[in-house]
Amino acid sequence: MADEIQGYLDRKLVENLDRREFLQMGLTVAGAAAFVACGGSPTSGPSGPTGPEFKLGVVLPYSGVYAELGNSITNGMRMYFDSVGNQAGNRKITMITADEQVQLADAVAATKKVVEQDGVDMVAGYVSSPNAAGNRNYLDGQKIPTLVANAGVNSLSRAAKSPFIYRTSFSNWQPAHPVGTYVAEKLGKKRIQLVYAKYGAGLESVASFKETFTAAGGTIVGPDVATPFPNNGDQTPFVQAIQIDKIDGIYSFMSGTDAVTFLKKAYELGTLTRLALVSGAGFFVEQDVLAAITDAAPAGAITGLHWALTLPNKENQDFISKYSKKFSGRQADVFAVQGFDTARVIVEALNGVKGNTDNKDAFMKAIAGVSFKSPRGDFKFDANTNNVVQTIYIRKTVKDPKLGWTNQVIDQYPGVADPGK
Amino acid sequence: MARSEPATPDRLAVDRLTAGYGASVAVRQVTLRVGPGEAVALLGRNGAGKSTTLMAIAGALRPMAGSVQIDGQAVAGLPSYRVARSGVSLVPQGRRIFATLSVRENLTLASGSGNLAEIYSLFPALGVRSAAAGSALSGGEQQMLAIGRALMARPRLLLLDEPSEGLAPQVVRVLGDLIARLRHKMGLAILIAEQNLALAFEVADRIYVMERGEVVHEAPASAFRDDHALQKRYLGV
Amino acid sequence: MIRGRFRAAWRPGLLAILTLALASVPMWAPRFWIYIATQALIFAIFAMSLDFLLGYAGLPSFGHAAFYGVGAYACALLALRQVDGLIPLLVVGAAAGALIAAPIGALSLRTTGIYFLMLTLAFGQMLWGLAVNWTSLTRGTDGLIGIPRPTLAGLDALNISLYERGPFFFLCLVVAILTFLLLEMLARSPFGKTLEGIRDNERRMRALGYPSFRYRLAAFVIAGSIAGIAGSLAAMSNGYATPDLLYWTVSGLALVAVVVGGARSLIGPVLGAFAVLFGQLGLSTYVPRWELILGTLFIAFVLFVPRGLVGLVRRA
Amino acid sequence: MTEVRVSVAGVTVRFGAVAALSRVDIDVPAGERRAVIGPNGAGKTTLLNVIAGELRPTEGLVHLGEQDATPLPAWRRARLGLGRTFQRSTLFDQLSVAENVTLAVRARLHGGWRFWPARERAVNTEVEGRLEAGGIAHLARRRAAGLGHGERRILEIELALAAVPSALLIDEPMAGLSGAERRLTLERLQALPEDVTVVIVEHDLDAVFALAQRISVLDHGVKIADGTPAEVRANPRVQEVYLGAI
Amino acid sequence: MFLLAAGLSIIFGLMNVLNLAHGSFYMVGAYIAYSVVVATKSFWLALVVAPVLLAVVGAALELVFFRRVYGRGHLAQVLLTFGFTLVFVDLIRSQFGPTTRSIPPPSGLEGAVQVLGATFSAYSLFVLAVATVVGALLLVGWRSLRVGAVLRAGVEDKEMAGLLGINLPRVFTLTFAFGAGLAGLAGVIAAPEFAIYPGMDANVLILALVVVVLGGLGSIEGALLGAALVGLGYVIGTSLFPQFAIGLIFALMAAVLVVRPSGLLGRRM
Repeated sequence: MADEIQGYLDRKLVENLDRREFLQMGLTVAGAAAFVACGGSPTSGPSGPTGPEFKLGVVLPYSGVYAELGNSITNGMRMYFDSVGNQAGNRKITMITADEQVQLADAVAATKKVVEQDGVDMVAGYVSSPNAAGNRNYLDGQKIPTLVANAGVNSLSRAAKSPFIYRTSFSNWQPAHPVGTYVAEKLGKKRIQLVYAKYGAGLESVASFKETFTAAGGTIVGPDVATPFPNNGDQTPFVQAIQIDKIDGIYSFMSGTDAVTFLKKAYELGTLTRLALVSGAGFFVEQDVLAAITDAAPAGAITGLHWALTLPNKENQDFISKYSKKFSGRQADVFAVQGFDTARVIVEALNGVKGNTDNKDAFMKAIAGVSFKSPRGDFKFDANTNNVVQTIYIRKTVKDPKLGWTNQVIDQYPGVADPGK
Repeated sequence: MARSEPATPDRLAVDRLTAGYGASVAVRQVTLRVGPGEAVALLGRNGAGKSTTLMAIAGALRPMAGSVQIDGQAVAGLPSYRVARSGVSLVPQGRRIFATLSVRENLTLASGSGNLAEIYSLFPALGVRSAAAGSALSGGEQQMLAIGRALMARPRLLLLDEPSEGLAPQVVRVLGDLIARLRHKMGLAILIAEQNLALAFEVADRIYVMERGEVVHEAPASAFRDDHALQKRYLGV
Repeated sequence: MIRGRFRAAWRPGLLAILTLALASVPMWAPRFWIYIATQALIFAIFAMSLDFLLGYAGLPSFGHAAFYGVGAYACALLALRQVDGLIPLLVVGAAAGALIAAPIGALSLRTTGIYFLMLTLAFGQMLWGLAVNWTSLTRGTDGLIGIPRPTLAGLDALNISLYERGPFFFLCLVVAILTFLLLEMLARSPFGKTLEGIRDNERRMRALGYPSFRYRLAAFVIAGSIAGIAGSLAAMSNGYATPDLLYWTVSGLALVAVVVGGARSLIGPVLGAFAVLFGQLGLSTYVPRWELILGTLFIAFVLFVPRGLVGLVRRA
Repeated sequence: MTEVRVSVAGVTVRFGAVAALSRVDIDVPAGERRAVIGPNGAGKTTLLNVIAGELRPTEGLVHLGEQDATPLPAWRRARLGLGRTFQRSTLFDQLSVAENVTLAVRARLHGGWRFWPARERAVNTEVEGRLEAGGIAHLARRRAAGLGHGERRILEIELALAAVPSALLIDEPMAGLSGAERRLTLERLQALPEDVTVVIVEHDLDAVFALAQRISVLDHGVKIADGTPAEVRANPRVQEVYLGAI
Repeated sequence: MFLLAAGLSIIFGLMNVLNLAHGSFYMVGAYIAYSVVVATKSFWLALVVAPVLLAVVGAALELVFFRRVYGRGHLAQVLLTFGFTLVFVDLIRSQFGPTTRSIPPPSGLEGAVQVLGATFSAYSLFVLAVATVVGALLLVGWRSLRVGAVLRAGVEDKEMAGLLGINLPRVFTLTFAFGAGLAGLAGVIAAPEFAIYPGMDANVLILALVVVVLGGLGSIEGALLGAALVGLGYVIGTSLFPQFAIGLIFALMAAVLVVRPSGLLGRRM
């Protein structure tokens, strides 16, 4: 089995230069996994770490609709681990990836595989919220230190909080929350219609927006435009359901393919140009969407997110250029940042406990105490929610002469923490 | 060609043909021949294997053993369209008109070089109804259409499977005349499977009798017509 | 003494080997593989119920996941309301499956062949849509999570919990064996033979005086209730019920398992379920390009193993 | 077993523009052996399908005994005691010969729902007896799909007989049979109990005259004669369209 | 949608092959369109290239694979073609990555148009026009060309068609190629309208199957009618229950099949 995998990967490596970086990582990972499975012990260089190997189970989607997110997060992690020589606390760090895919059943199998088959010390990953939530009880029950690197479902910071699960990405509540205030107070737009993909993340995001927006005197104009998730059909009727004449703008939560088809259709129908304001959670116009729709992009859209490609701080500029160099010209995205920060939390916590992860409470405490300057700004955990506390940036979609369509930071709300209930 | 005689080969020569459906053998070791311009009738009861024999000759069934030659050219085992292109046309049992196609489409479907006007002159009724759907024709018209369709390929050998089935006696008589005319006018060789003895005798020069998948008797049509004892024995009439 | 004798004697042997092999799994297999084997067993129960429909009654249902999913939801809803007890949870799954299968069957059975396939698919997808949209009951795409496993009175005393993987595996094994025996008995019973008669020649059966529709409907409901039991087990095993369980791909995967294993054998689907699940989970957790490999395997399978895994054994 | 009269009154069946049967009246009193003859395509099989309930007549009524059976589905009519054979053998191809007959025997017991060991034993015994009587005991374990033509025809009839019908429709039982098989089949049919009503469609006139008490003649969907064998033989119209065609 | 269904219907009805890979042809068509547009900026070139390429692929697959499973029943075909869908989706992903792509509508068809007071995007109208034209052409060809007659004859009675000297294996190959080409065309046409991503195949396949079954197998008219009904059902469905328009379509199909078990214009099979 090991040889076959190795052989397969070797072939693919030669065949496909575009994917070289990812596969190189896969190579070491799968190779190491196979090696361990065969009962060998990892060799380490003369100057390498001498402690036992630290195995990190990475459960992310590498196939299905979220595969791109999985790749970005993995790249970000890889980048940070490489930068510290793949070791921390005198332990060599090995990533063991497993395909989260789309459905919960597969994510559960992937989680169990890394925990039980590979005996990992820690798990990181989960793009989709149901998958993170669906694995929560298992990880909590098995006391597996876990970092959620994307899934934003609020409950993980609230009712379903676990002492063993921390989140490095965001809660759905976070990016939306300041947007409500900003739109109502700073922009003075008081009549907003909600447009969202009807699933957990969409509902939580608009609820969070509504909270601050109405508190600041705004009115939600009904009815909501709720698209099926995912929406594989025509977006026209949903675009046409936007009541341009009665509103000052929309707040929107969609991402990926849904955002692409929606924005394209809104552009073609002229709705975008006639809307005074497009606002939303940042995913609506993140770099992946903007790259796909190019000139159908909603110029001047106001969105909230915990990162932006154009953030001027040094950490970010550094990250972006190195990322692009390392992964053959790929542009960094918010998911890569989340992966990068996740890896950094792990390294710093490992250093903090000097590589001793046997005492799980101490290790978790070390994780909770990690804070640093991330490409997205100040990063720290909230003891109350086990969720990241971070700056939410208000961004404006513009066409940059150098970067093409992107989001420019126009305001920021530092230290946004999920309320925890 | 295996034959050493220089004489023109038979139009159709079937040698020890065995065929059937799935695992069950319906026709066993059938040997028969039809000369150029000859009309031969295949008699026998329901289930004797007449249709199977014709289908196997036409290539709709793959023979399990034996050979089929058309003008000395082996065709056994070829797909039906190749057999058809070598000059064999089958008018199948039940006619199998394409019900959703018009009369004209039914006729022009065959890949042969036949002439539509010629068919319409043979069967004026078809000309009149050329735009009608196949399903709208009466039984007699359908039979005409089936024969006309077969003739469109300008065959050298015409296989007719129970053409009289379901037709009124008058129509059967017309059919008999028609087949006789076709034969003489176009120089067709004909192999006809029939239960209607009157039609068979009117058309055929020779007859073969089949029973339980085998050819059990061969005779000139005239001899068999007069031998009622034989008829009774083989056909139960 | 006449029934079923023309089938070769390979069956009992294969069965015994399979049972022993499965029963020994918790003793030697790593924990993860016990989990996979448990999933495969549950899937095998589901596939067997489909084989009963497909192989014996000749009904290619493409919406069978509906009953599986409904069973899972029924079990989940009950368990989340603090109903504890294995039997009630399994029974509610079976009942839910049967209850849904009855009207769907009554309507779908008006058609045959590919139309039946599409109609069952349609009903399956409608139920899936219901599971997604009836958020007050099902919590939509997030699904019901945190479903407890039942405690067993007798076992509790022995300090055995179904939360342990071994005991739960054995539970599934027992249910699978019971399912197999039940379906096997049904298949060999007059009822099963009647179904086969209807499959082969409905016209004849009607001429003999069999109300073919009722038999088919009965088969459909039985298969639905067993799928519901499989769904219950799945809900207990995973601790969640999501709309994914009802999605047509699950029905498709079960059909694949039946075809890969060999229809009309009841053992075939079990082998098929293991092959498909190990193929999918095994490949996807180890190899990046697993879909390509799995697809190629399917293609090769159709071309080179036309009669299913059981066909291989039969020939040997 | 109750005696069942079979009658059709004014039955017309149209397929599109073609009338397969036009206003056919045939009344077969209980216990009578009736043959229906006519050239190919005369509508004989259509008539049987109408009686059996596979085809709804465009017009007309079907009675079984005193009951109007016109609206009943085929299986209901079967439960009134009506059995039939098919022109083209329609067996249960995937099942063994014994299983085929078993299904027919059980049909009489109204159901394959229940499973009683005692009854199963009785069924099995009966099946064995029937296979023996039909001369196909040696085929018991063979799959029906693998049978030869003659064997299929015989099994076809055994299936109908196994249901012990009080009225039996038989469609061309002799087609394609060898002499020995014909004799056997004829004996099986002649051995039917006196009170069984029989409607038989057959081309083999020897068999028809050996079996039938009365004969109805169809031509182009129209009944052109009805009478004793002697009457029918003497009927000039019948001679013209059918016998006289020779 | 109609184009796809027509291709599927021809393949399905005539050849009695249940081809799940049909959606993959559509997806590949869209990706070819993407590649061609990125390389040459010409949508119109893609419109020609993709169907041709896919017809070739379809013919090759028919010759090498599908030919062997005729007569093996639908389930073997389902498994085989399901295998192909997995292979195609993975090949596409390895070539193009999992990201969503899109291409702009060809120049001249951007923007919106007012028709009868309602706003439509120009490209949507173009799609409608293409579908109508191709549908009309198909219908005309189906009804009045010899090829159409040959296909209909093949649907009705394969054996008889063979007896008339029609080379059915070749007709099958060409039919399959044509069906695949239509799917490719549908892919190209859909590319600017919808997003291009691995997985777009499965979404459209189910709908196409519904269209085919709704209309009745093996009938171009049926596919046309089915497509119209599904389209209409979808629009009505979106306005009634925006969350579950697809459910309405399935309900529609179920209702039709319950009343007419062979589809609206289908024959009994």
